[in-house]
Amino acid sequence: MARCQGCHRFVKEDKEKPAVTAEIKALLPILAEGSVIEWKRVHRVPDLVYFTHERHVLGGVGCQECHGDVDQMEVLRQVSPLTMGWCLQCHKAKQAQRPAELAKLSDCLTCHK
Amino acid sequence: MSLSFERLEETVRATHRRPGPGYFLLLLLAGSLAGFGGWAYSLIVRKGLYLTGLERPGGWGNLITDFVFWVGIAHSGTLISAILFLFRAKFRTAVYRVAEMMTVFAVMTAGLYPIFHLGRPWFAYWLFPYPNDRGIWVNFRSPLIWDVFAISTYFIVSTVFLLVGVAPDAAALRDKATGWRKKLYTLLAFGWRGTDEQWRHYTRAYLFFAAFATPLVVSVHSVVSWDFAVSILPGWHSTLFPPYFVAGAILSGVAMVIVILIPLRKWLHLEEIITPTHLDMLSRLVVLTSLIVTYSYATEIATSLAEPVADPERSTFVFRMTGHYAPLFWLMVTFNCVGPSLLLIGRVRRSIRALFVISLLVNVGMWLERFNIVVTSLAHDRLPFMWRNYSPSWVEWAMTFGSFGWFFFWFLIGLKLLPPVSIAEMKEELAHGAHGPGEVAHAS
Amino acid sequence: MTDPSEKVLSRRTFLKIAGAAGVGVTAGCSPQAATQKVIPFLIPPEDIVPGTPLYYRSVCRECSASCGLTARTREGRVVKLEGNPEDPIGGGALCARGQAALQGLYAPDRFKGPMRLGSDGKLTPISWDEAEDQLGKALAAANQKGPGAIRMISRPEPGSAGSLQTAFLRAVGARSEDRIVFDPLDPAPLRAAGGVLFGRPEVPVYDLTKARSIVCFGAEIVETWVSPVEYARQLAAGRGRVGEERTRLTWVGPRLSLTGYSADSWMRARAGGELAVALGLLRWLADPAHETTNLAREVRLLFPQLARLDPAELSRRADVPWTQIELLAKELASRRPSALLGPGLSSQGEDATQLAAVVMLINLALGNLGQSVWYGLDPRKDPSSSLAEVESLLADMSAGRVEVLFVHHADPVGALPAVAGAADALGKVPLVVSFGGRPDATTSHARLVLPDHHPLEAWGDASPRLGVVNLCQPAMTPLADTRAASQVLLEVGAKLPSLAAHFPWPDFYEYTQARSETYAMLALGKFPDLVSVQRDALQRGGYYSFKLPAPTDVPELLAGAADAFLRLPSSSLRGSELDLVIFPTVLRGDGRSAELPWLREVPDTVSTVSWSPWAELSPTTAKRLGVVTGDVVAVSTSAGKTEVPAYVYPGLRNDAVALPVGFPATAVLPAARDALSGAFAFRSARAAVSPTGRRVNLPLLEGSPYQHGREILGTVSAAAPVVHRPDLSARMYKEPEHPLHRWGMVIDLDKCTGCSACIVACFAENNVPVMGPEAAVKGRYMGWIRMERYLGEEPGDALDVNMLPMLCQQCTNAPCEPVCPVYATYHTAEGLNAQVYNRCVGTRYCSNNCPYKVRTFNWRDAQFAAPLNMQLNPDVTVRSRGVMEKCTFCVQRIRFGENQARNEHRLVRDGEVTPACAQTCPAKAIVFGDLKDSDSSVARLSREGRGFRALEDLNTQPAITYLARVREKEEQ
Amino acid sequence: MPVEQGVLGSFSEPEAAARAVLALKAGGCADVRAAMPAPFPQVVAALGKRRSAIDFVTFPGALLGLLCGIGLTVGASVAWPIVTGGKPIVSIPPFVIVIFEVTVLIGSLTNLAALSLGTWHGGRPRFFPSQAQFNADRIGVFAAGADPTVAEQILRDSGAQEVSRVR
Repeated sequence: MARCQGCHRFVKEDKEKPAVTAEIKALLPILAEGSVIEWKRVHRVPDLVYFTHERHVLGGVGCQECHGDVDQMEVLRQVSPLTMGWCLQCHKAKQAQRPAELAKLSDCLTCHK
Repeated sequence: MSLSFERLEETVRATHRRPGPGYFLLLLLAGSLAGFGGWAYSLIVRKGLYLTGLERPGGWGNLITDFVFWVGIAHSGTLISAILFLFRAKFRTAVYRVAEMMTVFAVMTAGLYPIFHLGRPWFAYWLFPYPNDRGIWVNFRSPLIWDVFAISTYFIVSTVFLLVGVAPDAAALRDKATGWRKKLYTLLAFGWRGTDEQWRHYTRAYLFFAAFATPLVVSVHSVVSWDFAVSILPGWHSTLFPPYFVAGAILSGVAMVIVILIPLRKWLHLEEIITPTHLDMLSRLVVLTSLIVTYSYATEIATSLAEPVADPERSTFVFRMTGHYAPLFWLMVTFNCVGPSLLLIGRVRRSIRALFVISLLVNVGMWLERFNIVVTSLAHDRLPFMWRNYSPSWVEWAMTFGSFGWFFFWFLIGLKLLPPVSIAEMKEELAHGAHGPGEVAHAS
Repeated sequence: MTDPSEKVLSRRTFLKIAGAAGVGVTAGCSPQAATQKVIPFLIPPEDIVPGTPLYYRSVCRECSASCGLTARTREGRVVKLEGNPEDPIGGGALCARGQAALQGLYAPDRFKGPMRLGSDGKLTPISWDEAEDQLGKALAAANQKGPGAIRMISRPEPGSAGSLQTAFLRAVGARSEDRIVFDPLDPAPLRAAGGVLFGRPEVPVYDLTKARSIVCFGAEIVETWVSPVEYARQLAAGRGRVGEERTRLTWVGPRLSLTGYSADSWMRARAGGELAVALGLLRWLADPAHETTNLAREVRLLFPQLARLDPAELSRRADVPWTQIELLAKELASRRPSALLGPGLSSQGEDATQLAAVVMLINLALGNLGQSVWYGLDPRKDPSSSLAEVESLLADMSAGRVEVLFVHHADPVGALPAVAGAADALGKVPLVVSFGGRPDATTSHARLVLPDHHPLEAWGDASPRLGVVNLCQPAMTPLADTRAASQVLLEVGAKLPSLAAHFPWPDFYEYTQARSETYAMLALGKFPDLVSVQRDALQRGGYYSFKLPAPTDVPELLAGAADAFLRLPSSSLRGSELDLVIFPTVLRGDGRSAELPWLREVPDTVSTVSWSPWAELSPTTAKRLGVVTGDVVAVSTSAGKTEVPAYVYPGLRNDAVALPVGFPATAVLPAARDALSGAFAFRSARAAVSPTGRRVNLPLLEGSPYQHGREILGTVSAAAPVVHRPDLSARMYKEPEHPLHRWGMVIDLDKCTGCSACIVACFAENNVPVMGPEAAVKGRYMGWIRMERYLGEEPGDALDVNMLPMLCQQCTNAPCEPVCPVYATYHTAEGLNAQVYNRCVGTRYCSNNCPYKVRTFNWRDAQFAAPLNMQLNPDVTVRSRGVMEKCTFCVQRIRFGENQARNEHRLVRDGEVTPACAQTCPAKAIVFGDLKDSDSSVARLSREGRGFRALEDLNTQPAITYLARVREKEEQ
Repeated sequence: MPVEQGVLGSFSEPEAAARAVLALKAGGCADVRAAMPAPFPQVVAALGKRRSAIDFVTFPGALLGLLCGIGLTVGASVAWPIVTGGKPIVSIPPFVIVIFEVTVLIGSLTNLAALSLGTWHGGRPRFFPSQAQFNADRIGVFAAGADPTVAEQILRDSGAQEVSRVR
């Protein structure tokens, strides 16, 4: 939040999307008074899944691959099912490229500990 | 002809007459017993398995014992109807229908336990191989999966076997029945008209059913025995188990048939059809299987005692015979070995009362046998530090007795819907004697 | 004034965020669809990255050893404690109590804020200002009453807190003796003996790595004696090898304690006979006839007095054959240097100082001083007061001479024998102020409760030894409205106009900082600028300049000092009664944290009892009384009577009954004391034991204590240095592939002391649930590691006790795997036996088929009463009801290590990954690593001749190799 | 099903019915049909029909079951190879058990299907004047398309309780 405002505070208003600008403006006072914002949670994997963005980002998985074209969304929504099958088809595909090295991609303990 | 066709049909139809209060009392008793068991189980579902007496090392107890017991009971039916059919054993005709009904309901009972004893029964469907999003299947190396296949196959096949046998009788009943019974028997008769064409296929198909069912009977309890034999637990890990279990299953099954038939023939006035000769034959079967079981006990104990003193195998059997559970062991020996051997004496065998008591005790003994195998072995594993004795909680007992309630509930209902003896086959026997359906001199 | 820990370190701010870490702590069941709110950081603290751990160094305050520790925090909450490798005392390890300190932080019964005892006799919350005002007024009033009206009873505070307390008391007009330092397990006799013999009233520092033979006269070095982690480490350093080089340990005492389990021989002296044994040894060694080489001159001169002692009488008193004493003496004469330790709690009687002195004289005689025994390292900070002083305080209290009594983490009511009457005395004091964080027997008498921070929330420092200052810094913001006790003193001081001058420091943090300058001076001599030095010290965990002095620096025996000690005290008459032996246990310690769930859940290694006290009786005695384990027996002494369930234990003399320290022992102990040191005499009473006829289900883990000839554990000796192992060359299937790693473990049974630290560490790391006593009785203990304790087959004679830490063996041919119908357990490419909790349906077949019985089943949903749930490790799933669970070699730590390695584009280095158990093992008996890398330490050790695997003949091919215990046959 | 014309005789004794059947055949009546409460061997023999061809359905059914069993076990194990207990991914002995069960299951279900098809409407769309008693205590013999007078005579002679013409 603070990080975002670091820029947003100063960028010039976006003439095409006044609504967005208004939204952003509305956030400024909140930051000032330091009260909390309750964001609605959109993406969620069950607690029995161990997920880190780190490995996926370092593994060269683009944000859009899972989160969709967030930059195009007026309101954020979940585009991918986030089911085990969905995770696996990507994992298996990646694993097929370098089977020996990426053996763990189809190991249960990679996501379930 | 000792007994005319009409007389026969009359006697059978008589069994379907509106039952007296006694019947409904029994039904109520059975139903409420089952209900109580069900409620006890609901506690486990809601609160967890800590309500049982299970612990570490005793991961299995009453529930698995019941499971094995009921699978055992389920054996006699198909044995009598299929194997004896192939062996052309005459005495089968009068009794096999009851036995088959017993089989079906016993499997219905047994089949519940694999689900009951799960920690997370709501995931029981994971035990079936079905294509799923996660792309993960079942482990076909696990004896529990063999169970799933064996039990479900056995259930389906023996049900089909039962209904196919019923079809011609249903036709016979249909034609004189009225109201909902007419509807029911029309359904069960499956468009049966008794033409030579139908009989032509029927007799052949029946032979095949028998042929399929026979190895199935042997396989099912072998599979159940492998639940234990395949493990490495002293007292479980034994190549003797399959034959030993099958024999035991037949023993308990036939004993159960006797226990049920004796009151039944009185109550339904089937004395003319189910004669003392039949009971005599069955009791011989009991003696035979009891001897096999006795032999198995002896072999097990002898081989284990041949081991050096420190050997876990030996230790486990010594524990069985002298340890915390010893009384149960000796009761088991008395009921399964000593009791039936009395039937070698003709007088005892022919005394209905004696036969009834002995058979009843055999059933108790067989339950104890399974308890002995399951519990004592677990209680006495390889690391003495982890020895611990299991004792069932009231919840487990409730579910054990509940299972009897459940079984007899269905059985009582079944009696009033299905003909308790095969009319067609009886007629055939009456008309000619020697033959069962299928065994017919064909022109071709 | 706000609490310094918030002011100074906002980054420790605990964040109330709903799962922003994105890692779960709920059950391994199907996902919940409920929409959630997320409250991310408005302004992210610079150090906290959700999902990554953050470490702070601090100090463990569970006993006076004060080991340094490292607190691992996640999202601002401490989730695990580990030893601080830079601290010379703990050396990177923590004991069971140290590991459990974490639960003290999250204990649900912690006081939430200051409270006053209302007229209705209930504690009612008040504000800090009220509390401090009331206290200030009371002090001012009491001040008028003259000296002795204001008293304090405190646990040892060898650091800022202690000095501040002293300063404060002086400021409010109290005398120095008005501050009682209360430490039930304080080794006062050692100080006294040192004082008399050498004019050095100090606790000597031992270096057991130098000692080739160690003799413990009831000194429980594994349990609680002085510095257990350090001494367990040093003992183990001399173990794990065959032959002369291996340290021999002899245990002298009526009961085979946990320390005794590590011993090579047990001299079963009767209770109180330790002194006779010690004198016997000294006499033999000093005897010119035996020509003991280079015997200390001053000891040789003592022979005339020693000669007056009749060996026969000595051996009669000890009830040990003289030949045995001779044998030990010969061993000591030849194996130099050695270390003789004592007394310990179980041998601390009315003659404790004499025993300590004689033992020290033997050390002197053998030239151990300056080799394995050192004086001059005791910082002499806050030595505990004698029982006499405590009793005089109690007397003053009873007499109404005490107006205000501060109770600072001391529990006299709980720790002193009931006959001391601490409870009544407290009742007589108008204002009892307790700084206790959690309810205990003493705090329940407080009029004013001012809950102190948990050490993990507070600033502080402790100097257990010269050259060692462990710093205590907050690892997270306080959970409740608590306030550092020292802070309160400062604030009250500042409030009193008369005293304000004495307290220039704005808060306790400044106070410690001010002192740290002197620490830095001592540690570094000169240094550039204080700030960087302080930061560095905080990161390292303290100021360390500890080194052993030069061997020349050994104390001189004062002339005639020894004489008084060289005769046997008049023998106590022996009736039909039994000697009452009080022994400490690792898990209970001095009792200050004995109520924590982990410490109650984990079974005691010796008795395997959890959640209950027990009275040990030898099989013979038990038979005589007609009791078996679980029967309740009545134990009565001159001081009182109590009823305890019996545990039949072959490791106890027939003429003794043994009770663990604390309740109910306190109910039967007389308030006897050692004349010279004034230390409390635990070994002073004789007890009559009788069956009550009642019986209880004693929560017992052990099934059978014997191996029944199954040879589960191999042992080796110099003669036969290799364990016999079955030939498993025949293979039915080809070994599964392990392309990258094959994780494995080696456990050295010759080093393992059975101290249970690994077990508690495992509870903490893996969210292992505590199931309570009912579950324990039913055999539903959930610990992933259990200490299997096997006694020698034939009870009575020299028990060779074997301990087998049993955890999942991660078999290559795991019997548990093929029987699972749903693939919930399988063999990973890294050689782990995986358990997928969310796939498990709970058939329990795997557990049945596991020959090691190391799989535990969740019979019911585990309870983590708030705020205990804050401790849960977010990297590990909390298992739901109906699921099987077991050790995974801390797969989350393995993955963490592999992740680091991947980020640096390399493979995991040897020693980079350590499971919680291996990390905390004081004896370093557990080694973990990659078996594929043939020169990793684990691979090398697993090739040792002592190596064997549990139930190897089953061909399960475990990944754990045990190194056999070394047993030299005692040459007769 | 069209009503065919012919003569129906009902017997109480299997032997009588058998005699009638043989007589009718001898009398040049090609198509003799029977209905009875049980497959009385004498009658069946007299009719001398081929043995049922149900074998040719059931046996392939069992084979299909076998293949399904193999496909299921092997396929599922290879789809996601998971090592358990150091045993091979495709471990034959355990699979055999499952394969056997599947074989029996599918085998007997095909058998059932074959039976129901074969006996539908009395087996092959052939007319038989239905009378309840043929399921109870009488044996019906139906001479289809035969010369009524002759047939009637033959039936009477061979001891039919009652004889009726169907048209």
